[in-house]
Amino acid sequence: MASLIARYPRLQSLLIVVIAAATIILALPLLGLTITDVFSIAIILIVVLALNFMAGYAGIPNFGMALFVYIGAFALAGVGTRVALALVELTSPGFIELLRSSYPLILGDSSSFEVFVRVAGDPMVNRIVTRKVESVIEASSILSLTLTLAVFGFAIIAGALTGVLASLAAVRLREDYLAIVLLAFSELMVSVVFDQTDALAGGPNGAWVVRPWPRVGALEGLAGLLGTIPDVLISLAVGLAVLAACFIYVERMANSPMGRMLRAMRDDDLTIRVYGRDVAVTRLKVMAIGAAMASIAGAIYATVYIQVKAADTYDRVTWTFVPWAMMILGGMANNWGAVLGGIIVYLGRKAIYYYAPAIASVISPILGVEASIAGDILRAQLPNILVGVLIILVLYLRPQGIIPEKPSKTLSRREIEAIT
Amino acid sequence: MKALDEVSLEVPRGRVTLLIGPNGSGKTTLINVISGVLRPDGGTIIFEGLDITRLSSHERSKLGIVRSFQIPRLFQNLSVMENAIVGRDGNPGESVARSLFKRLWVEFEKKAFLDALGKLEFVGLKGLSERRPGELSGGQMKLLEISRTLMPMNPKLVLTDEPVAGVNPVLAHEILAFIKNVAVEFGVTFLIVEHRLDVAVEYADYAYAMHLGKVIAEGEPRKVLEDPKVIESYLGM
Amino acid sequence: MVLPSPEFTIYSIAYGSSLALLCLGLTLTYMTAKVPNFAHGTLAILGSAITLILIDRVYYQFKGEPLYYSIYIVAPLVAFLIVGLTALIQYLLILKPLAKRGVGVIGLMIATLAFDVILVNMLTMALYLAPSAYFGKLIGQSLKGFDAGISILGVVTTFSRIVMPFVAVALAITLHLFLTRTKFGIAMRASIENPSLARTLGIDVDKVYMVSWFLAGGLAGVSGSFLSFIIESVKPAAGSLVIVSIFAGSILGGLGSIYGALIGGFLVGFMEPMTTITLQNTLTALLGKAVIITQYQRLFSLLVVIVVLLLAPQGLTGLNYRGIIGRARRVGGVG
Amino acid sequence: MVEYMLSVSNLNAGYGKFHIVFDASFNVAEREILTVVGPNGSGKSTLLKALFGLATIYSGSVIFKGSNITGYPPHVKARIGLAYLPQTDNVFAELSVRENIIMASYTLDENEARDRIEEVLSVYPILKQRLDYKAKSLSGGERQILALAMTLIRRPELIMLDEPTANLAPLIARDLIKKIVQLRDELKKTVILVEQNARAALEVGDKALLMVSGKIAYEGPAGALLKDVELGKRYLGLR
Repeated sequence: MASLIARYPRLQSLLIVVIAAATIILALPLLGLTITDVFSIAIILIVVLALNFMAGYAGIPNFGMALFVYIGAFALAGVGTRVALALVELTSPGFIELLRSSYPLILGDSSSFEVFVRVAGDPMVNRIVTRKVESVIEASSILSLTLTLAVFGFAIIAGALTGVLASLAAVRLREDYLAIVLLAFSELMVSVVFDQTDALAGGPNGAWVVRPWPRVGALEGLAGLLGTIPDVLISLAVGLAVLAACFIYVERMANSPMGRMLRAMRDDDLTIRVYGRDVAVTRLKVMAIGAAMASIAGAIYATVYIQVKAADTYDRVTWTFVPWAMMILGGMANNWGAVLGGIIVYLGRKAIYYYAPAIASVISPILGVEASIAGDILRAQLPNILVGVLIILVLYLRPQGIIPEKPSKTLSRREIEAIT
Repeated sequence: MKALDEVSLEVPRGRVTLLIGPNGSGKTTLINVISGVLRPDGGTIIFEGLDITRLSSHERSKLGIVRSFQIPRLFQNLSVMENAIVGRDGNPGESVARSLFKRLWVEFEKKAFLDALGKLEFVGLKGLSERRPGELSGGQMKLLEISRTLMPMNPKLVLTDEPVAGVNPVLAHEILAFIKNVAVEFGVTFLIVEHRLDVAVEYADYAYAMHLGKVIAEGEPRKVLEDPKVIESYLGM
Repeated sequence: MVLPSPEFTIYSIAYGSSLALLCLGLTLTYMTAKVPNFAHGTLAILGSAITLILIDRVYYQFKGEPLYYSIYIVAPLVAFLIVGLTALIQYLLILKPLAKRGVGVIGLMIATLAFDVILVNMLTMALYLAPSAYFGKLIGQSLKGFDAGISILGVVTTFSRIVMPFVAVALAITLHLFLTRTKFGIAMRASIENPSLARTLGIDVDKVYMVSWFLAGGLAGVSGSFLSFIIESVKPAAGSLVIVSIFAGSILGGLGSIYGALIGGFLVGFMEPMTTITLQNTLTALLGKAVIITQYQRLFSLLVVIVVLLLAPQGLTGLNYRGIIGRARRVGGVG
Repeated sequence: MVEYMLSVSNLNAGYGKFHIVFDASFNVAEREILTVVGPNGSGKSTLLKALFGLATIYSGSVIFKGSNITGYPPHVKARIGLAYLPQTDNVFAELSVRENIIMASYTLDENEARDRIEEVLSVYPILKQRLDYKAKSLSGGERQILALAMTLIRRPELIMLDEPTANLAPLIARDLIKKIVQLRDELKKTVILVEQNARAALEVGDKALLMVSGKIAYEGPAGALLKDVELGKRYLGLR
């Protein structure tokens, strides 16, 4: 096999195309993709683009992406809920008192401060209060707009700060140290700090978020025309818009002198130092921007998947490992490749998920397990196993990915012709 | 043992200065000290009247001190053109914000591009500017690296470690002629460590010979090479 | 400050000993493949799972009988072999061919992470689907109840906690003798230090590296086997947290010395629970109400990673002790 | 036709894309010291590495005792009687002297290894006193002797030494050169000695090559080159 490929290099590309085609065909039954699928693809693509910016272009082996995505979700679950409560209390004083009298058993002996802690920290309080708060916020376009700005502002700033903090210890060291630190920081923040501290955002039980979308002006009019617009549609629109913005951003960056310098730094950081560039500072800037992008993605994701559980939902496989697979398959340091790889892997995983019960019905009699149980387990584990295999195969067969890296197009053909 | 022992030397501006000496005489150490990779235990380094002894490597690079490596260190996934143009520092398009607005850097980029193209043309690599370094021959890699050392905004002192090692004799002459030409035309100062003395001697304006961490002779290159002390240092006991 | 109880100290020593073996293995593979193996934590969990299965299929019947104590020999041995082979497969099937194809450090690291994900998910699947004789289902079971109790000088503890440190010391001594007294062991050190010189002397460096990986996996298996009695429950996903402590110990040890790894691993493993519990008891005493912080124990490892990388990235073995003492003297002299 | 120990013709070699040795041709007879001199960067070391298979050979041939070994990999060359002593990293610094010697006898069976270690230690008694020291604690000269001893354990016929006296103090270097003469006179080995220290090396050589800029500028008796009044200039490639 390997020697055959060595003899006919074109076979590699052919093989990749066949694999891609097979994936899409397998995914055909799913082509009645739901809106949430399209939404999820948009979100994961933002994460892949951010990862590609950090790892593909700048050569930072970010094995801690999940944390940055979670920070965005935390902006809603941990911060947004409390900001919303504060907004409501400020605009209609006595709201907390009202809550307390409505739920004497749960909130009766809590001080106002404790209510603020418990609104995101205690599952029961969280459950009842968020819906009540949401109904007040929903009714006011000013309140919901304020909440949106607060939540996304926090997501961007906290995401960027976390990106800097996470990499600070190893930013001057070799890339393997950087990978270890990013993985360790992310794992411990998500699975220990956030998952074990109820007061932050519900700990292992998670917290429900207050959906922040403003119902302003045109939207209200539209709502009148169409009936109510489901939140998921707004989230989808925002997700697609942010995806487009991120794509334009990273693509412009990639085709600017900055992109070229990042690729040079990735190839040989010592030499780029000799040419007067500060590697540590550049890495920190890239970490801040990439992490902020991932954080925005996490925040938008939480507007649809409104119960935010740290370790459970924002696990390293879904948010670190799968994006890596998408990027490697599509082609590192190529934004179009990242998008293509993202779509293929998403659909592929979906297809396996779809076919898992069929596989389970075959193997369950052999193992003596109930078909439905086997199906559930296959659904959960098989896609991950195949993604792992995919990464290794791509690295072996076509390390440059489907669409290989290209020079940074800082000047167009016409511009070059004009000056030469 | 000290790699460098009370070394004092002056490198004349806009000239090609040759640094020679047998193995272990301290030449590369000297280059490392001047470029800021190593710190001296004592003494001072004055560059254009400025004491740079305590400056870091990338600060010195900003003053116009550039170096090349014995084995060319090229960016393997960048094209030949990109390898050259990335040598230009101070590009406004290398800021995370300004890079997004092409009009803020396009003029600078155009100038840098033309400059890089000129340098590549000069060394005969223009036709290969879209290739990757891996597709070049050894001599071409050397040429590309030397043209990159000339790309910074204001290259004043270029330190090169064996620019013609592993290069065929014809190309070796071309490379050194190119260096000489740049020195004459652009007033760039070169300090060259080179072992191919037969070739190098033709293009250098001045020479220093080192042995066991000390400067043992200096002056007109041919005279230095014929200095009995220098010959002795090469021949050994 | 409220010092931990003797029982807890014994627990910490046992935990430190098992982490020392894990760090030793990680460092061994790091020195041969020049890449950190992100799957090393899961290799340990595989050792735990093997112990769980052995108890579920066979040993539960002997609980309380003298024969039961053979679990402390059989389980680590079986784990040594199976996990050793798994690590060997990882090296032969993934790292070696990819390195040969010229895949860079980042590619190799993500490949070890890929292997980790494959291993975790296969293990999860196996623990869900494998028929279970005793537990009903294997996933997430605790083996704490299957650790024989023992009382020494009035201190009540468990058999695994007493045995683990001795096993670790015995293995460390054996490894030391292997590396210094046998021809193959010396060849291993030689191949790690200078593979090209080793090759010219006719040493089969590939074989040496294969043995390193097998040993590293085997030690992780033994370690995981004993850990299975200590940890709350056997969950494949826990490997991604264990790996942080392994990295902490190895980085503290310098990532380039197997003796450094032993010391670094033990220090991190021993100090992590001891510091946490001391802090917890002290806070409780100070505040006058129960404070629980043990769930944050592993943050100690993260702290070690960060502090070591910021202050002395070469770790304990890379430090220039003479320089530090010299500097201290000079500072002292001036002061 | 005389049967040479080693016969090299029209050898072109270098590293990957860096062509360093041009058209080298020469012969080495049995029990002879061939001294290769030339300024640094002239391609001496590369020539040696090419002979042993560590540098790329583009064209030409290497005949060892009548058989063409041009393309053989280093470990095969080591097995058929060639030995190469690199200039640096030629001992395991972290291993003790004893362990280093054990590694050198790695491929031999136990009895044979014991005999040969015994033999080599009797040639270099200084190592006997240092057996349990780490190699990195040895002085430069002792280190080179250890490296030489490690090479001898495999009983090679042709020993290629790459600047063994580099970075040694003059007295110690002279001592080492004596040990190299001993290789020829007492142990009956053929030696190719690459040296920058031209005078000392030429004094002991039977035959000499002078390399300048990758080409052989002189091939002939070592004594004649040594007496060459213009040696200095020739050496530096000025004539």
